[in-house]
Amino acid sequence: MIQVKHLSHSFGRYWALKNISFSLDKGDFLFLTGPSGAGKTTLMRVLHGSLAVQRGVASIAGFDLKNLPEKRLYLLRREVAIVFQDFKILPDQSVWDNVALPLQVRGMVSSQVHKRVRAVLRSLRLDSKSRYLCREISGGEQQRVAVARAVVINPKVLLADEPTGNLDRKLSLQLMEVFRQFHVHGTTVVLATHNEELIRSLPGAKILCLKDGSAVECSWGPEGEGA
Amino acid sequence: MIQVKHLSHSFGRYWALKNISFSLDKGDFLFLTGPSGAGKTTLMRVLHGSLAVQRGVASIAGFDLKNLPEKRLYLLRREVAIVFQDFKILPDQSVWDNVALPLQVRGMVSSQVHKRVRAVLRSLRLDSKSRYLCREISGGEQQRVAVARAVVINPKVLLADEPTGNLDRKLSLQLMEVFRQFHVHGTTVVLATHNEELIRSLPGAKILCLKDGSAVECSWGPEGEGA
Amino acid sequence: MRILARLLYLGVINLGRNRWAQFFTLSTVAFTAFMAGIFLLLLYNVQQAARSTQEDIQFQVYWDPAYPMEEIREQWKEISSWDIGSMETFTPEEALEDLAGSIAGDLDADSLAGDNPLPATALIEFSLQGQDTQDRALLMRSRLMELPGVQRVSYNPLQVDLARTWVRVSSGIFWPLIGLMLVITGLVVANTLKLNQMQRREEVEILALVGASSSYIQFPLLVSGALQGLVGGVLSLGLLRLLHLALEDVLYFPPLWLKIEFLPLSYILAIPGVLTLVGLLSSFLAVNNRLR
Amino acid sequence: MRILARLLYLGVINLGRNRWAQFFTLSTVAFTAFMAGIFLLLLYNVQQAARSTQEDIQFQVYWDPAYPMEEIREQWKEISSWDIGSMETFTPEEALEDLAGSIAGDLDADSLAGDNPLPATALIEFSLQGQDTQDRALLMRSRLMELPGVQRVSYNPLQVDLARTWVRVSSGIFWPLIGLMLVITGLVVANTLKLNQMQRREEVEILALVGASSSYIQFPLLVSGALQGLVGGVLSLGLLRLLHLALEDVLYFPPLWLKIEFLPLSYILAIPGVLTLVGLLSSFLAVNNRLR
Ligand SMILES: Nc1ncnc2c1ncn2[C@@H]1O[C@H](COP(=O)(O)OP(=O)(O)OP(=O)(O)O)[C@@H](O)[C@H]1O
Ligand SMILES: Nc1ncnc2c1ncn2[C@@H]1O[C@H](COP(=O)(O)OP(=O)(O)OP(=O)(O)O)[C@@H](O)[C@H]1O
Ligand SMILES: [Mg+2]
Ligand SMILES: [Mg+2]
Repeated sequence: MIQVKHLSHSFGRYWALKNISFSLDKGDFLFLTGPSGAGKTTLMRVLHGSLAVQRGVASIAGFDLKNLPEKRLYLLRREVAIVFQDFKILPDQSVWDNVALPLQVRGMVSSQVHKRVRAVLRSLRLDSKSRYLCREISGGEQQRVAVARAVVINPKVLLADEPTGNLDRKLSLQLMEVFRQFHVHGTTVVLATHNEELIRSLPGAKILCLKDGSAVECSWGPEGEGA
Repeated sequence: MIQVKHLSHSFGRYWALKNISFSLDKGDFLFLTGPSGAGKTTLMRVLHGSLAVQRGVASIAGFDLKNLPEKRLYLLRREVAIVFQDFKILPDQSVWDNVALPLQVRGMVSSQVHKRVRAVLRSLRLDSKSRYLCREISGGEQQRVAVARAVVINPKVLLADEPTGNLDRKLSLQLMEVFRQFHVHGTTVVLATHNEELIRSLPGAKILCLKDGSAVECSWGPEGEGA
Repeated sequence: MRILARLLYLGVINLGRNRWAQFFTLSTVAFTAFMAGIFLLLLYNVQQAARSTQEDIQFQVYWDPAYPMEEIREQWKEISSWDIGSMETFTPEEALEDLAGSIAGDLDADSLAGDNPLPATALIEFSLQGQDTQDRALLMRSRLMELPGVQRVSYNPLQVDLARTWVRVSSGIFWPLIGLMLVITGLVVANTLKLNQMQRREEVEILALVGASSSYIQFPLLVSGALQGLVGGVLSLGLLRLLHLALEDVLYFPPLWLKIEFLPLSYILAIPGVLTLVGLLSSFLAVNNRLR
Repeated sequence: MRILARLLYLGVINLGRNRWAQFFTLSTVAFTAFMAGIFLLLLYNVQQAARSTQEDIQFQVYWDPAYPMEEIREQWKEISSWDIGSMETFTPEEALEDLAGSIAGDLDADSLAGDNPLPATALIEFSLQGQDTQDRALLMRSRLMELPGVQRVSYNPLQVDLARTWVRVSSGIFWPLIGLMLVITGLVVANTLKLNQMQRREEVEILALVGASSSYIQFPLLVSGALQGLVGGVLSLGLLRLLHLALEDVLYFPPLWLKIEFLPLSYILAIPGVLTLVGLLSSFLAVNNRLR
């Protein structure tokens, strides 16, 4: 589902990713971890097609990222959903509208949209906030809106960049359970996090540790590395 | 340094804060915790003068928040610094410019500005990024810029809303050490966080647990509550 | 089909978002178009006036000062029954008064009255429209000359020359100026719309991130751009009409009798039409830039 | 003092941020001002032309067709040495040609040439400026009448009337239209600047959050608003001057000899001045709204 080989990425002279390789099958779960500035977000953005592949090879959900024309990028994004570290939700639209957006963009009929959005909002404990504008809700609520918008499309691949940074322990574990459900039902999940407890909560997952852009041994981890 | 009595705050019909009371002296350290949507950010914004006091009484650093005319609000903000949950840094300006901003606003001479900004950036491991634009740096780096901008003015009161959400464990503890230093040197610190490890790392601190806008017993905490 | 309807709908409700920016944009568009409209109205009326002058010829008829005034009045009555456009008559006294008035307001006309050197005159306007204009002009001239007591019949070379000049010049000024107006209006409107759409950068970016195709993103923006152009254009026409109503009669008194005409239908339709196109185009450019 | 310098500096470098928005704003301001400028130029020149017509009086002199042409030419030479504004002369042949041309291009003037009914004429313009205008006009008239062979001296009642009419009307149209232009330009410029400053909302908000006083926030915005108005005004003057250079001579040929004049210094200074004020004011309003 995801193949990355010898991937490197630089911003100007600064190399944010250096020679990263790994591969994931359908339904795999990968934790991406490492200190601040290690390159986790950069890797996510490459996988989502927001940053071009500069060196090496990467493919996701059957799309070759190196040779994907801009015009067809939206097809990739209908299969690969992402939770941004900075949410990237529309502050002046309601929670409901934000979550419904990816479905409407696909031309789904509104009764279907209704059903899906409702289910997702409930699973993330956002039902009571669905009419609020996104700038009116708390940081943790916004973060869950970002997650809801990603999972509502039932993606083949789910990329989640630090999705629990603003959540308390209980909500984090609930959210983890949501991701686990997708994983169990065949979605490939890549989750970038600093939260070691989260990583430990899913012993079967692969782990990729980054440091200064390179893949490294995970210093603390009891589990094995991603290959 | 901070007095809050019977403070309530509503957005429309929704009461985000209900009858909160506590008081802090110079150099006190308060952890604010509670589940997502409990009202932590709302309380912070009231203390920073961004939200008006609707019911009850609040004063901070000698300013009566209830009767502070808008024209004098900036005086309060020169004593009370805040780290926003969503950072509120200027994405199109450099790290350096963002951190220097509060000092320039005060009319400090540039040699002084230079010295202070440099020291703060170094203490937060941001020296190598000082020329980067804020939209070019990682989430954790942005969060530290927000912290740097708050502490650079050596505030009497430091409000920090979830300042470690995007930081790894090591950086979180380092940051906690920065806050502890300020606390030791007489700054009153209010820190909103979901991170229990952080709270345990400073046993002498007061703790205020919120839930649905009310102060509650801390369900897990070994320490006492703030009064 | 459902998607198309939805996109149209999005284009319309987009206008309801960020009302202030929308308001400022719309009023800028409307006022700029209004200004261009005033210009158009002005040029159009000058053009009209020149064209009608060009088609008329004026004969100035001078009677012998010694010829009895009663007879002259009889002749005036007769002439006015001829196939002419209009006639303005001056008795010697009227002419003197006029002269005195034109030289200075307080000239004592009475001191000259006894010995008035001015003749009776008539200014006859004669339309040159139709087929046999040349013959009719010459015929008219000789008929006037043959009236007893008429000393001279002069015509208006300078005025005719002016009109001809205007026509010669107007093709060199009228259309270029209108073109310039159009370009400026287009630039202003396009700029304003772009400034407005810059505020939607975030939205456009997020739409692309959640998998919207570029046509899904562009279409509503095009619709709102076109709508803004259209509404701005219609508003400007309304303003222009108000101005016209206020000014219509301001030149309608002797000796001008000039009614300011409103723009013809083709212009009226062209204003919102052009603005709609400009709106479409500028949105298109703005969005296209954004996506890259 | 150091703060003031810094604030001025900030106002200037603000213009360098978000270059595209700045560019669109500036060109909108410049083009709108340009359009208003064209309008002003037009009205100003019409006003000038009317004023000069009003101050001149034209005498049309008719010679006896039987009087020898050589003598008439002598008189023409003499008259042109008098204290008059200008003189245009027509021999009977020229007059006939002119008439033929004005009626239709292809009229056979030769067929009339043998029996030319037209007299020799001269059109004399005479300035009415100065103190003793009335006496001079009367004197001129009698001097012309006394020339041997002169049959009639007519004057231009209609034209004088037109000029007087224009002056009467222009106070009712000229200044109101200029006022309207000013208002529209002001609104457009203010709107555009506001649209531009909306993009800085975030920055303003953050400045307030880190303890900037309202004057610290407002001053640079005022400075950039004023600068934008000023630069836009100067640019529009440049455009206007280019247009003027292109059009200056377009009416400068017989019989008009009309040079389009550029705006006088006071107008030239007023355009950027007013725009600067508008920039200041709109920034002031925009910022004041923001802070509340
Ligand atoms: N657009 C950019 N231009 C220049 N440098 C960039 C840009 N984006 C990221 N970087 C740099 O690349 C490095 C990796 O950034 P990245 O966002 O991938 O880190 P991260 O692992 O997500 O960190 P965090 O945990 O703090 O979010 C950082 O040092 C950052 O400063
Ligand atoms: N401007 C607003 N309008 C309406 N409701 C609001 C507004 N701001 C906050 N709220 C609501 O008030 C409640 C408290 O919000 P607040 O941001 O204080 O929570 P929090 O404790 O900071 O949560 P988190 O840990 O998720 O950041 C939330 O339910 C939120 O939806
Ligand atoms: Mg990151
Ligand atoms: Mg919060």
